[in-house]
Amino acid sequence: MYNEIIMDHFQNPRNVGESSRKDGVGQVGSPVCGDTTMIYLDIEESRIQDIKFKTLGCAAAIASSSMLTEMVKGKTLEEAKRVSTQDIVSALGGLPEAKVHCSVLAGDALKAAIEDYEKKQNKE
Amino acid sequence: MYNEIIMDHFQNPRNVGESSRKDGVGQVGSPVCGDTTMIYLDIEESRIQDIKFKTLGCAAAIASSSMLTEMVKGKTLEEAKRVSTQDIVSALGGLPEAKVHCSVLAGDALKAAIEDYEKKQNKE
Amino acid sequence: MKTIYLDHSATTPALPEVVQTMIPYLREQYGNASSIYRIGRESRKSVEEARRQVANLIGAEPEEIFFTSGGTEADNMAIFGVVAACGEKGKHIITTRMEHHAILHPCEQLEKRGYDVTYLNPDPKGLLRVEDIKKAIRADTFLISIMHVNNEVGTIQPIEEIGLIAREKGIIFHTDAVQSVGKIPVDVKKLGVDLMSLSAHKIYGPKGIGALFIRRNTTIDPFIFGGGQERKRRPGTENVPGIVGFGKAAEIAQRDLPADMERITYLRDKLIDGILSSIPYTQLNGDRQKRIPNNANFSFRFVEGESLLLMLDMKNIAASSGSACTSGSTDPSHVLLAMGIPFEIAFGSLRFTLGKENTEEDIDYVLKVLPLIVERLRAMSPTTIQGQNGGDNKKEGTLCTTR
Amino acid sequence: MKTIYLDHSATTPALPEVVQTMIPYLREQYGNASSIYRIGRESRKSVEEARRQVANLIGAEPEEIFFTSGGTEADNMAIFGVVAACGEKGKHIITTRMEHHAILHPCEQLEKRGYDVTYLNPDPKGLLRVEDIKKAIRADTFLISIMHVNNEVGTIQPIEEIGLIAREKGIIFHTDAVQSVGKIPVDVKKLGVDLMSLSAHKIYGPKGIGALFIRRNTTIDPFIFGGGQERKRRPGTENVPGIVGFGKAAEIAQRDLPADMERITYLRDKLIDGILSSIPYTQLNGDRQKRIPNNANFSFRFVEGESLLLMLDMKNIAASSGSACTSGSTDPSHVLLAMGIPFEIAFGSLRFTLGKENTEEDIDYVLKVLPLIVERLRAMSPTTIQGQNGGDNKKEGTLCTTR
Ligand SMILES: Cc1ncc(COP(=O)(O)O)c(C=O)c1O
Ligand SMILES: Cc1ncc(COP(=O)(O)O)c(C=O)c1O
Repeated sequence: MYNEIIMDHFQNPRNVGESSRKDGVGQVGSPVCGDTTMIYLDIEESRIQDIKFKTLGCAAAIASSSMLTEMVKGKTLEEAKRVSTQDIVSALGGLPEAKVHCSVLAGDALKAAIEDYEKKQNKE
Repeated sequence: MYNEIIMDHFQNPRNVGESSRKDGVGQVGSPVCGDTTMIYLDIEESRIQDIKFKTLGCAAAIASSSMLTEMVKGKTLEEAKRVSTQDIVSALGGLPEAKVHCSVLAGDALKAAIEDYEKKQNKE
Repeated sequence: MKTIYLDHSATTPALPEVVQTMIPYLREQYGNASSIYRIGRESRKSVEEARRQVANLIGAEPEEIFFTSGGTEADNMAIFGVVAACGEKGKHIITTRMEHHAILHPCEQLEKRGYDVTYLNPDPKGLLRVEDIKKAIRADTFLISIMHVNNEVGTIQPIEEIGLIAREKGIIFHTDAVQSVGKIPVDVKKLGVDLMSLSAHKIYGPKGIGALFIRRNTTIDPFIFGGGQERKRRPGTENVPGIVGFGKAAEIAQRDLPADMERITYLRDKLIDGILSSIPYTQLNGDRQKRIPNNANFSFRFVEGESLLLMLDMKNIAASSGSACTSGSTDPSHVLLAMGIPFEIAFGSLRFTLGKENTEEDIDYVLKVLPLIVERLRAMSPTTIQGQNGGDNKKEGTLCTTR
Repeated sequence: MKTIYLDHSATTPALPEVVQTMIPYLREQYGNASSIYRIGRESRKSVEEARRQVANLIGAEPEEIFFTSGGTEADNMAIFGVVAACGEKGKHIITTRMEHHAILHPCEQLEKRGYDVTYLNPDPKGLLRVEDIKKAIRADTFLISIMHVNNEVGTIQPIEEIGLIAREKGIIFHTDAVQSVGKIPVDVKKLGVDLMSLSAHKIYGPKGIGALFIRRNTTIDPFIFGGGQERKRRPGTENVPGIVGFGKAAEIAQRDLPADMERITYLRDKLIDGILSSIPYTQLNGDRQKRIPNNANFSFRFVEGESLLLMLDMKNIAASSGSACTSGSTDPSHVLLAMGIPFEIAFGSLRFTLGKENTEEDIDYVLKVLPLIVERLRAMSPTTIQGQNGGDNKKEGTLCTTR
């Protein structure tokens, strides 16, 4: 059902937890499947210095979050925004069709976290 | 499907062929299954001295004919007329439901043969 | 390492005696049971012996047993067969929201064809209220289909009481007994049902074979049409190895029932007590008393079922979340939702269904491994509350608010 | 004494490799193919491998194969599934009078529901005329179902030509290939069919498993409703042992086809020539050329089929008269009657269908035994003619006049 990359990220998820500064925090829940993902960002000079996640969801949701954090860590916010669901699915080596929607959450939570950060910046 | 009595009468049918005098001959065909039975009687003083049969039909039809000939040989015509399909089926130890109609032929052919004999008697 | 199999409601390993019984019919005794030559007659004899064995298990007559390809077909045959035979006299059917999809989906089809279907909800313990049935019956109700035991929470429904009502009203009564047969005593006469679905692979028999019990004189048409097999009610060359395997499994189920019930109940209770006492924010789903001996269904808050399953799998424990056929999806079980269990609790549910091969060591192992897995997943979860693993602190935490 | 089995169109013995492939799935590898844990995933993998093997045998894609409980279910699924999906657009179906009952009886049901069904007759050689199809097509024809090979006389129908016509007119085209697959090359693309029924036990696979090929984008609804198995088109816990056995049988059928065809044709021709030359008043039913390699169907005048079968059985020869499922009855085959063969000739028909295990000695034995049996029965028959066993004297005798 799941390939080895996904099972590896599910069993040994990278960057689980909360980042130290939480400059940006995004949480999204999927109305389809009930999964929830939270992304915590530490940002320095428009660059993602640290990223952490928490996910309540299936293996696909957890692995997608884990993969995403690896993909965007160290990237600028602009670069990070360009990472699509398709990029995550490809990096995971593909997902069963019924599970693709579970990988959407990670990207959405990242976008929400970046927005949260940018909103806070604008306020300052 | 068939019990041992039936299989014995099918494999070793008694009284197959034609009797020597053919005092009465009866032939009936079943419109249901296409079977045909012919009974040949030699009658002496209203008693069945010899009886022979020929049957084109399934094992049940052949065994029924064979059994019938054994049952009525030596009987008076009046006694023979009283032998019913049920008597034949019982003597055979029972028939599958779908096959009961095949045993009707034997009795009918016997009745036709007796009628044939009686008709000839009346003519004389 | 060997699998600790705790998903016996999904399927069971065929018993060695069952497999031994089947093997000759796969090869040497291959005769078509409808053929009249010797090897055909031998197959026929074995099929009829199996029919007797299956009938015995449920207190039926052999002539009332019709072999099908499994529980799903038996359910479809019952529903569509009754509708074909009496669907002109009535237009209303009563069933429940906790039925297997093999009942629910045929009923949905019938709604499209203009039939009215009442889907009753079970109570929060997973039990149907007999009064609800009484209230639902209309003048044009012609069929009631209520499962005997629910496949997810293992609750035993009041079939006998419903049977009395159905009989009084002259309504045809079907029960899906796929999950009760072989686990608790089942007697069609006592239960008062007209139709009953069975599946062999749930009682240590082979997959791909089942049966529909049809009480004599029940008004029902065939569902599949073809040759004359199964007295024209279910045509198709008889699956002789499957049928003889089913027969053997039925015979063994009957023989072993009392001993199995006692032993498996003990193990199951140990599992329930152990989990409830060692993992906080956990509930047992389904009535604790009116349930089959082998079922334990839990909800763990702040985790998701499939993740739990996969983590257990990595520890060689096979369990299920929701029904077997949908365990690939993360939709929470329709049964738990019908019981009124909130989505976010149903979401983290896990079903253990014990069986003949399970030992006390298996249970001890699960009790050792599962708390760590739940803890690990909860640590990853954004919706857990502070201190939830402390054991004492059981107040509600913030839940996912975005749904 | 061992049985000389000459009824391979009724069923076949599963091959040793097939049984070997199945056995592990009966016991150790019992996982539910829809479960996500390891033993479930292993079952899934084997099921998909089997799907590939079956697809390969008929030139289909694996995604176009849907496992069923046998040929009968596949036929019902095809007919009722297409009607459910497109029965509102049209009301006319074309089929033939020589179809298996698994097609004829569903069609009769549809007539009761208001559909028009045209039943075409084959010609006296058991072959359908393509012009008859052309003529029968109406503006509201939405389904054509024509068997690829007839199960009684073994004739090969002009499916490819019919496929072209159906495609041109946009009519869904189903073929029952239960008797062709594994006996002659079968390619769904070449034949141009949208739906094709298969049955494993006719190709040395297990009983109780079959498949329906559904060409991608064919408009068809499910026939059985329930869980999500077979991509929701055929729910029910997968019969994993049956499916892997079917897969193996398909693989072997493909591998052995050319050699089997040659060897079996030789034996069959020897049987035909031997019988026709040694038993007078005998005819071969069905076209001699356009017929599958293993079929020899005869009519012996002045005898009845069941008696012949039982006499052969006593000599340890297993054959058939009429189709397997009705061989308990003495009704002559509906296929022979549809071909225009008179009742009293069809009445004495006998089908030999050869297979892998048959040897030249088997044929020699039949050729030794059968003439004596026919002679014995004819001697008992009231409708034979004087001198009919003389060989030369072949003029007609008096026939049973009471019908
Ligand atoms: C209650 C119930 N009904 C019906 C079925 C369907 O049985 P099968 O998978 O044998 O078709 C199942 C099992 O999947 C079940 O648990
Ligand atoms: C042409 C044909 N179609 C369908 C069937 C039915 O197949 P099964 O007996 O596997 O259901 C058969 C065999 O009995 C057949 O010969």
